Amino acid sequence: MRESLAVIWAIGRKDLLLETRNKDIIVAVSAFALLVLMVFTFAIDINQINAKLTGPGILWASIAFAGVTGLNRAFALELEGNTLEALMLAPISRDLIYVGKMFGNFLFLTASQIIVIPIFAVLFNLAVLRWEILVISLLTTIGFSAIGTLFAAMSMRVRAREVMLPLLFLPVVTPLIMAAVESTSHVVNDGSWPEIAQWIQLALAFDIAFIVISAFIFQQILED
Amino acid sequence: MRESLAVIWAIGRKDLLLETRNKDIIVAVSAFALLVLMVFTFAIDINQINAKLTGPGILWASIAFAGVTGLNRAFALELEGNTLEALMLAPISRDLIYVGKMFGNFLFLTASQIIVIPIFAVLFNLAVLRWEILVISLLTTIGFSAIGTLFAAMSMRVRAREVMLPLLFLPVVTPLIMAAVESTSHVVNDGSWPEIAQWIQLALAFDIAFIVISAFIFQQILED
Amino acid sequence: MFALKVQDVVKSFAEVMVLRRIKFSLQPGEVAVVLGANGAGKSTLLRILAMLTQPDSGSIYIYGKDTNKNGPEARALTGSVLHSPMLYADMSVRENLTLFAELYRLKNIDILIEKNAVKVGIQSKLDHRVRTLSHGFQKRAALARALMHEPQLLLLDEPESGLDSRSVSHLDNIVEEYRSSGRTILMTTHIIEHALEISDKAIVITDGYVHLESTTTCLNKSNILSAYSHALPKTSGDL
Amino acid sequence: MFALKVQDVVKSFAEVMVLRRIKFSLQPGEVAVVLGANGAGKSTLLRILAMLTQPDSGSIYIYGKDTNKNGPEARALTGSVLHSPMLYADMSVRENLTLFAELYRLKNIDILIEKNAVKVGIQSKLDHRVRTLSHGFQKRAALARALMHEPQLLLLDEPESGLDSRSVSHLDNIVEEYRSSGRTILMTTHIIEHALEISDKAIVITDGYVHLESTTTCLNKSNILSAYSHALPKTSGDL
Amino acid sequence: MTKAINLLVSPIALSAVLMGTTLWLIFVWVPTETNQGAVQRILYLHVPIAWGAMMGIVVVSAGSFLYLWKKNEIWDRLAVASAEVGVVFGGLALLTGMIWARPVWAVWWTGEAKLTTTLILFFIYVAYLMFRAYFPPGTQRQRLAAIIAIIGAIDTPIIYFAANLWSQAHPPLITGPAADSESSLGTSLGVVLLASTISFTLLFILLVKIRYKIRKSEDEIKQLKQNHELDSVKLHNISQARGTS
Ligand code: HEM
Ligand SMILES: Nc1ncnc2c1ncn2[C@@H]1O[C@H](COP(=O)(O)OP(=O)(O)OP(=O)(O)O)[C@@H](O)[C@H]1O
Ligand SMILES: Nc1ncnc2c1ncn2[C@@H]1O[C@H](COP(=O)(O)OP(=O)(O)OP(=O)(O)O)[C@@H](O)[C@H]1O
Ligand SMILES: [Mg+2]
Ligand SMILES: [Mg+2]
Repeated sequence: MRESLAVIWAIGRKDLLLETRNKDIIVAVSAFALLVLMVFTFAIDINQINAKLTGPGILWASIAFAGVTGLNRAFALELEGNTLEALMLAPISRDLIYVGKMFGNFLFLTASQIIVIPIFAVLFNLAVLRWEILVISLLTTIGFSAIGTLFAAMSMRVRAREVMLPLLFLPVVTPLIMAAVESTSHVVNDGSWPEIAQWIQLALAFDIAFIVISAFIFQQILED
Repeated sequence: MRESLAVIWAIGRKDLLLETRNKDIIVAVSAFALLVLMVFTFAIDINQINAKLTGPGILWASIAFAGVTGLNRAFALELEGNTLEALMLAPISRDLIYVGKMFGNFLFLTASQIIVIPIFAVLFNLAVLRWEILVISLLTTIGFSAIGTLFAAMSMRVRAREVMLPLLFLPVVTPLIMAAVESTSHVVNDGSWPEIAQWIQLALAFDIAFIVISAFIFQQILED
Repeated sequence: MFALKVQDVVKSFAEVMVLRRIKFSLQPGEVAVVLGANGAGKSTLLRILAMLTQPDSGSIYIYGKDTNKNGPEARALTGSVLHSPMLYADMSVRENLTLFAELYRLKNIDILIEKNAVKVGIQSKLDHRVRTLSHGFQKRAALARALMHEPQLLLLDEPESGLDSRSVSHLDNIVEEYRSSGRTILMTTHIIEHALEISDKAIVITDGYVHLESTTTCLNKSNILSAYSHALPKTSGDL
Repeated sequence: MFALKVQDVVKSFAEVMVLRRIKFSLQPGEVAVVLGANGAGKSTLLRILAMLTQPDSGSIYIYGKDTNKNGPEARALTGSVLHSPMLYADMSVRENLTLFAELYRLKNIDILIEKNAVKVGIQSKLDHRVRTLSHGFQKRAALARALMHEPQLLLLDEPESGLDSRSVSHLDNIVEEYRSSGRTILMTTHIIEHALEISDKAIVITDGYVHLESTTTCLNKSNILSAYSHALPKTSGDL
Repeated sequence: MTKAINLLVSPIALSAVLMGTTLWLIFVWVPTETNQGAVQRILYLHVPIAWGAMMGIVVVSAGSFLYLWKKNEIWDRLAVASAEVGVVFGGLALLTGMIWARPVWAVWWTGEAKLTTTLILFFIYVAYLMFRAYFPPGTQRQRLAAIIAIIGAIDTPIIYFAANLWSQAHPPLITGPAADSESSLGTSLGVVLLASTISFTLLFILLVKIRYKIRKSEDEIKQLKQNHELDSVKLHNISQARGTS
């Protein structure tokens, strides 16, 4: 067990090291997410009335796209000088590689949200810095990294990688996105706790379901 | 001149060939754009009232993202087994390489819009299949491919390519996106021609400016 | 027990059948070289032995471990250097080696790294990013990566390509060390004379099967080259 | 007029100065080989000559054309095969060659392709996707790409690596053909004996200087190897 | 194994007859619905087709699961075949639905749960098939595709649940399906709906079987080619042995 943790940590840390090496990409991705926010604020002109209406949607859509981009990178890293094969040469069960990458992605997504959400709060001046949001964004991030890592790994050997990943990823995570959006908008509209809770429960159920599945099937993916 | 055209055509055709080789990625990218649309329809709930309000923004935001993804691919193609260097070995001025790639991207973006816009019309049931839209989408596409190709080429050497491109691209094309969004929403709200025209003029000016600039500076980029 | 036992390995890509019933085995301490014309299937075979590619059929035993059943154990016994260096371009050589040492759960890593760096002659570059290394130094780094966990079976795909004569002699020393310590090497190369010098056994692949398998003592370059030529009525597109 | 004239070329990456005042010239019809230990700067030099990398200073003339002033003409006279094959992995060899032929504005392309395919021995793979080719065949395809427009100056970076003995002899024929037809070749390699056989002139780079430049008639392997060793008191990290 | 599938599948003739009668029932026998008019007849196509689309993903995932478990080609073929049919049914469900929605809801599309679910389901089908098309051939492709299918199947109900919650959260301005389908028809609606559901289900099975057979023969051809090559090797080895002895 301790050994497995060591391996997971080694891979996850390596990802972070590389990311920071690559001109701290985390900043870049958050900047990207912010840009997406910007584009929307231009595209859909925000005023106090519809800020509450469209804000949450825009926030989570942006995070979702930033997420896809980040995931694509996480495996693009392994593709250059196909180092994933080097990982596969190591005498470790392939689940560990998965969990390691997932861990890396999780850290990555979290980092970018820590930057994006406060700025969103300012731009849309919505009070989203509350613990409910913390919970929901945590759940969303977990779900994203579980599914995302899985599909990113799958679509890696596909030639149209950049496109294949969102194509697999987005439909599957829609419940998660819905949950995030809805609970957020309940929060910003000071909805009652039960209203929020039902969505958080949904997200929770989704996460549990897919973490179980993915840990179970990742084995299948890597071996050629 | 004829020779230059031949070269441009050779490069553009090659891109298309490769795309179609990768099992018609155009379809994939359009599918992606549609997904983006879908994500928004969840994120921002569309009803008859705010369809006209948010619809155009969502449409063009989606196209912008699909565009970024496509551009990223266009140069990812050249990176694998760095074939761009092979192009640079050829005794052709480097502008031609640029125009060739731009041509390829243009075809690509156009193709995906041909698929996306009609479906948008249905999903949001807005009557956007009109010649004004044709004009504006043409102008937008030209602008996107001019700037996009330029920045894609620039960010290619950068390690965080996937992120760098949107970071450069989106801010610069914001005027174009605004023009597209505004004119589209004027169209769907049966705005008067002058209202639409002013935005189309903006887009036109933007395109001319950037085609000139980029053709001029592309030279600089490729040389190491 | 055999160090490596390959039984009826078959592999085909789409229409072309590349490996047809490959079958051979190596004793511990044996240094074998896989020869064959371009496109014979050498790299494919090595990738299969390294467990990066699944054969269509057939089975492989590494020191008695079935690669299908207990992959991890088999992988722990194997070290591979294939065509691509398989290193993270944006990490230093040292960081790369540290990472892989951790994945192999090795103890006192720093000493190990220094030791192997000397073996392959990359001490001077340990703290350079792999991206900035010349071709030959990347090759050396990859070799160091494969040696770190002192595998019982070493798989090398054209190891000498890109190496200058000094590091080729490094390589020869490593081969000698392996032979004397009773460990096993399977390598491919196109430099036949050199191969015959350093190896005990030559395996020539032609048309996807072992066309010649013999000790190198009684072989010379022309024997080998004659074995390269087709033995079967030429089939579809392969070779 | 010189086929190639290299004047005081200097190139440094970040802190390390890789090439310091490289200076030599080739006559038309000369076959020269650039030798040096790993990391000596051979590939860097070839990339500069191929106009893929800008030198920090110094100037290069290819058949009198200054590479800074009239790049396109200079590029038209040059053909290069560097470490990576530079081919589109998802197009067939034929499609690749056609594309580049068009970029070089060649006439009746199909015949050209057939001709060069035979020269490098890739006829059988012309319609295979490059991705599916073995290492050696990719190398051959790259060579064909560089030969198509019959360049006056051919730059080859370790051309024989990955080639089986049959295609090495193909390579030798090409070299011979170039020499006899008064065209020029500059190649790097690590197989010194072979290099001395096929080349007229050897240029050894050490510590970023041309440490030895001489006709190969009066050279043997040991001369070369001694020239590999440092000419200066060892400086920072560069070798 | 194939026997089991044969049992499942009844011959073309039966399905043709059934489909014929169904069409007759739909367009001749059943009276026009009063408050929607002729459009409403599309329900008899729409609902069974939508049901087919739903059934599809279940079959695909079941086949995929069995493939992962038993590692038997048969199940993979079944999965692909039903995915191919399923995507068509999904598309048609969307299409018929939208054709219907236009007159009765005055829009092509709403955020109603069933609609959303169908749409995403359709995307999942597309992703599944596209992945199979993109990925380099081999057993790995089948394994990964299977995983996608299973995930998709597990996801669909979650999506439906979420979409339901969601469309409650924002009640669409126009009533969704289920609105006024209680109508002047009474039992005859039920009869026709049942009939057409049966015949569409049959059609589904039939199409799957056809696609399945095509796949099967493709694989067999590949197998034959391989065996041929291997035999040529055997022959060679024998002849070599003779030569040496
Ligand atoms: C899984 C997908 C779907 C299923 C299972 C489904 C099922 C049904 C069913 C059973 C009805 C009969 C009325 C009721 O009992 O609810 C119905 C009605 C209807 N469906 Fe769907 N449907 C699906 C997708 C769609 C789609 C994609 C559309 C198009 C936008 C659509 C449009 C309609 C319309 C317009 C009605 C008539 C509602 C009314 O009577 O006012 N449906 N659907
Ligand atoms: N992914 C693939 N798809 C299709 N064919 C492939 C693939 N990989 C290899 N091949 C084919 O398999 C055959 C053997 O390839 P392999 O790389 O093993 O040859 P090799 O012996 O290593 O040749 P070389 O000496 O050139 O490295 C070649 O004919 C090649 O075309
Ligand atoms: N992009 C780069 N950044 C920093 N240093 C580099 C870069 N490219 C090359 N170098 C350094 O330049 C030196 C020469 O590299 P080069 O590839 O030219 O050597 P080489 O003679 O080709 O060696 P080899 O025989 O191994 O191919 C090496 O020390 C290398 O570390
Ligand atoms: Mg090989
Ligand atoms: Mg080099």
